[in-house]
Amino acid sequence: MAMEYSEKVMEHFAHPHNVGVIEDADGVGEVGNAKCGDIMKMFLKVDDGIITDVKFQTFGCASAIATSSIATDMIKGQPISEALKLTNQAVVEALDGLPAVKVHCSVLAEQAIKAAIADYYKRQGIDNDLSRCADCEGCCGHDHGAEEED
Amino acid sequence: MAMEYSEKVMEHFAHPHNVGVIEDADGVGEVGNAKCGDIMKMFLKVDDGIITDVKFQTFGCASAIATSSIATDMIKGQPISEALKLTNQAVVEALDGLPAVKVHCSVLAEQAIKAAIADYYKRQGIDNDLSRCADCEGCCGHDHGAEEED
Amino acid sequence: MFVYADNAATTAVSETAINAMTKALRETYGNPSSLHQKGREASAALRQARETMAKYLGAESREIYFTGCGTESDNWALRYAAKAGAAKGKKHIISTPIEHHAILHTLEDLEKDGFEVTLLPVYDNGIVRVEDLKNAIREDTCLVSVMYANNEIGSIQPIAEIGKVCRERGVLFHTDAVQAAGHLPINVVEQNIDMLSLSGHKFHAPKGVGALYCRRGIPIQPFIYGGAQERGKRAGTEALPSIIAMAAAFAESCEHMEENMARVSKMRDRLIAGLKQIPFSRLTGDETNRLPGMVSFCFEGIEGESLLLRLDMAGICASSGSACTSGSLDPSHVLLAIGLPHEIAHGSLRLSLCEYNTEEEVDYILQQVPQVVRTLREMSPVWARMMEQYPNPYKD
Amino acid sequence: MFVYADNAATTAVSETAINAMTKALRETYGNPSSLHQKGREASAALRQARETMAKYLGAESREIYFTGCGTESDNWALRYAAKAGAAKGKKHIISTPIEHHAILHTLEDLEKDGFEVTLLPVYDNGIVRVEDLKNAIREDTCLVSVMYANNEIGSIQPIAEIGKVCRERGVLFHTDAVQAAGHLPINVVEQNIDMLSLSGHKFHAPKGVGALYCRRGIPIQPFIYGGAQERGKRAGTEALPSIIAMAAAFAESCEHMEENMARVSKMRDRLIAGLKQIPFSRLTGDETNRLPGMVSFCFEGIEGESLLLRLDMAGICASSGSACTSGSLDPSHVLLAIGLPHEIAHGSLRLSLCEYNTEEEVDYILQQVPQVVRTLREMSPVWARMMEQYPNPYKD
Ligand SMILES: Cc1ncc(COP(=O)(O)O)c(C=O)c1O
Ligand SMILES: Cc1ncc(COP(=O)(O)O)c(C=O)c1O
Repeated sequence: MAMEYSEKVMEHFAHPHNVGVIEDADGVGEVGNAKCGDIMKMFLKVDDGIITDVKFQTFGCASAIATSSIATDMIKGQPISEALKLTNQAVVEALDGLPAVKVHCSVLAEQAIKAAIADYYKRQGIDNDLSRCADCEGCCGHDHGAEEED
Repeated sequence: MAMEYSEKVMEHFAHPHNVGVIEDADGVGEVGNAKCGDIMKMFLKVDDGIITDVKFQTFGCASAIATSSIATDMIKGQPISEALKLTNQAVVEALDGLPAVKVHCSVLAEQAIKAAIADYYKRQGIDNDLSRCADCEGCCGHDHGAEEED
Repeated sequence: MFVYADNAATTAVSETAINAMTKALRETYGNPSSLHQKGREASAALRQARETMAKYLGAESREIYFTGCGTESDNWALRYAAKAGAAKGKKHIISTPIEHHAILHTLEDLEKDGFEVTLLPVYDNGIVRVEDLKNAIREDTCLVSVMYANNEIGSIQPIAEIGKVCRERGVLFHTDAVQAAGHLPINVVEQNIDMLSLSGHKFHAPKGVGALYCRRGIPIQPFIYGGAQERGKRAGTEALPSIIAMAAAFAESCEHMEENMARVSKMRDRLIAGLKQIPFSRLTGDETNRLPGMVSFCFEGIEGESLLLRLDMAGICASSGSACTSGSLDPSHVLLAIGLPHEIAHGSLRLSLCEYNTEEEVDYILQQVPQVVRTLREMSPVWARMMEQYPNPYKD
Repeated sequence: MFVYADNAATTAVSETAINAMTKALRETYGNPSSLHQKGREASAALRQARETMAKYLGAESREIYFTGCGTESDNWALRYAAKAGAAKGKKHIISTPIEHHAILHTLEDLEKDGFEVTLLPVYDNGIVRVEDLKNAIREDTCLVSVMYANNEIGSIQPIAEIGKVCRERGVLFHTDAVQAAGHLPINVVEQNIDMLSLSGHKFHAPKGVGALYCRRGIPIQPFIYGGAQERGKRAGTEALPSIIAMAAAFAESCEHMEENMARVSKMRDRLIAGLKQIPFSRLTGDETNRLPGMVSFCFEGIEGESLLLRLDMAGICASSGSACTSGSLDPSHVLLAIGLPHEIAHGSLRLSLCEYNTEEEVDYILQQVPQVVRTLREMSPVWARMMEQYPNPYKD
């Protein structure tokens, strides 16, 4: 049976927000790998603990692109502490749901944000334990943590 | 798949010739049994070695009735010696063919005629070896010869 | 006059089904597995059809698997249950001797693989007794398969009671509801049915599509392997136009079931009453506990095929035994199982009505059958012999 | 503009097929097993359909068995061959890694029953070499199953040569011709084919009907048990309306095969030439030895599903890999088998044309695909990384 995407997913897929690169990003995170068919890369601009800008590049299916789009929307203008609270469930809900086989995309989005924030912390010399994700659902069983290092 | 009867079969089935009983028959033969779903009974009137009249009663499918009808047509007015030459193949041909599963009906017709002639011979006190049929295809593997005794 | 009275063999396709199908053929031609617009349309139509089927069975959508015919559903259910049983060392199956060949021949094949099959007695009314079932269930029984209603004599089995016993004893219960679906009320939950087979063409859908209901929680395994269709359980591109037509026909049949049952069983009863007047005739199957449209008789002294073909010449489409077994020379296994001797079983006639039949057609049948029976008897040596013992009813 | 370019997934039903079917639904509703007039009409129509199928395959009528779908045909052929092989102690089967899942998943299940399966290499053009087959055949080989043409990359196998080798070595040869039937010439005698599967919906017949050709003399055993339909080999009331429609569609496709092949492969070649202009694109499958309508590409740096859905938004129905495997996250087994790395296999696009497509549609596709590929690449980190190594073709 064909997977059914919500209108929200298709809207974000057709016209994704925040696509692109921030050349002088304060934090960059990339998760997934091409072998699995999904890579998300997030670029953050942080000012005084607030995410002032965020952009993404995504290689992947419609839901990967849509989750990148909505997840970046959801953290833009938010304090890092809030962004860290963003769960994949929240992303799924914001998209009015995702097909079961595509839920992993929302996990990737959550992880991409965390990886980017981890990178930001690292550049700031702040200790953190974000670079390993406990509940990663990486599609191929690859070592996800390793790939989060840009 | 439905069995296909020729027009000739259907014609003889719809309007069978020589149906009935000859009360003062010179020979009567019956073959088949009700368990098999086919019984043919033939009545002969013989005059000077010529079959002057023949009638039949048949319990059975359309092809049993049609073969009885045409077989009786084929021997009526014939000398016994000719009637004895009637093969089931000739009956099948005269009907423009029979479905494979129904060929046994034509064998029954041949045997019914032979049984009636055997009965005629017996009544005449003439020795014969017709009461057992070598190539009987009786449907249930019953002892056919026995049943040919009226 | 032309009368189609062979609805147990197959039914005419309803206008509703034809229209649904033609629309699907023209518009919903996509592959439900495809992601694009045409695929999504197809997938939505498939989902809707599944919901419809589920609704009228009292099932959940995900419990419905579409198949190619009732026979495939039967084969699948039995093969799966056998495989699952064998894995647990349970190789005993209970069924009845009046099942359709789709069941019986599969059981025979399973016997070759070491399964033991118990066929419950069905007595002269063609109905199993729950007591017999209780006694037959063993530690190693993996499946009970009892048909909902018989296709030759129409007798209806006590499905809910059988289901209850099976559930209590932890045995899988499958019912072949091919003759019942669309004609008798079905509720898989209330009736404790684990698996149920149905076939579209018995309720005015086109031939070539069926379904298997399999209760959630039963880890059914595929019978046909391949793509991920039907949640990975039944591979093969879905027969979408036929499925859509089947759902439409099933909804229509179920929505009008009560009135159809009333109208059809009234015709049936009039036909039965009339045909009983024929001397040396007997109704086969249960007097009252029978399919609404099923009129099944044996007429002594004559043979079924010639009866059937004479009726056909008079414009009446009927059947003798099951259409599927025609071409075989043995009388129906069902009639033998209810204790009829071969001679009598050979003289069987099945007239199966549906809501498309009319009272005028019943009149016509009632006029034709006695005549044809008489004509055939008059050329029958069996009848002649009977008449040596009994007074000839036609002689006055 | 709306363009249906997913004909390898399924085809639109032809007017000829729809008309044949609608007529059958209204008129030929009898059960071919029934003896009466309606049954005989149905039986005659069935016979005619069988003759039509046989004629265009170079087979005899009695060698054609109707099934519910191509998948059922595949399952049946393999299960039968395996059973027959096992009975002789032969439990080795040869196939290819690019077969449809109907074959591969059945083979996997057979492996559980102790069968050994050798998958021949298909090289980067997706075509087996007869030498490899010769070397792979063993004393205990009971079956060779090689598809006629592949459903993802369109490559055509040397069927006649394979058939010849199998015949010489006394090994049963089955071919899954689901993609070939109606599109490529088939002659089962000249090509030494023992068994052949086809499916109606790939050549403008409705979904839900297929056929298995099985050479006379091969004592094929049933896969589905029940009534005596299909000469006792495939039980279940025949899907008559679909069968009639399939025969009509098959006749139509075969009668126009030459002109269709010419016209469709011309469009295909123009499409291939145009899409090759896209940087970092590669045609998959053989350059020339491919299905007339099959255009299959990989575009580096992007993922197939989003490509597909973007094209869908532009009105183009296409596919990525096989429709049947969508919903899975793995890239197509076919693309991996011809040696493409996962990353590249993910970026696959299949456009499959038929005679209903037009040159204008080709123009439209040629205009849309490069744009969509570019848009997706512009948001792809994989592409961005590639562009660190290569000059960016879009930057000028
Ligand atoms: C090569 C091949 N074999 C088998 C099949 C299965 O056919 P169906 O889906 O009609 O069962 C398909 C199509 O899906 C196919 O392309
Ligand atoms: C009781 C019963 N079971 C199974 C079947 C088989 O259904 P189908 O012929 O649609 O496969 C039939 C009808 O033929 C039937 O009457």
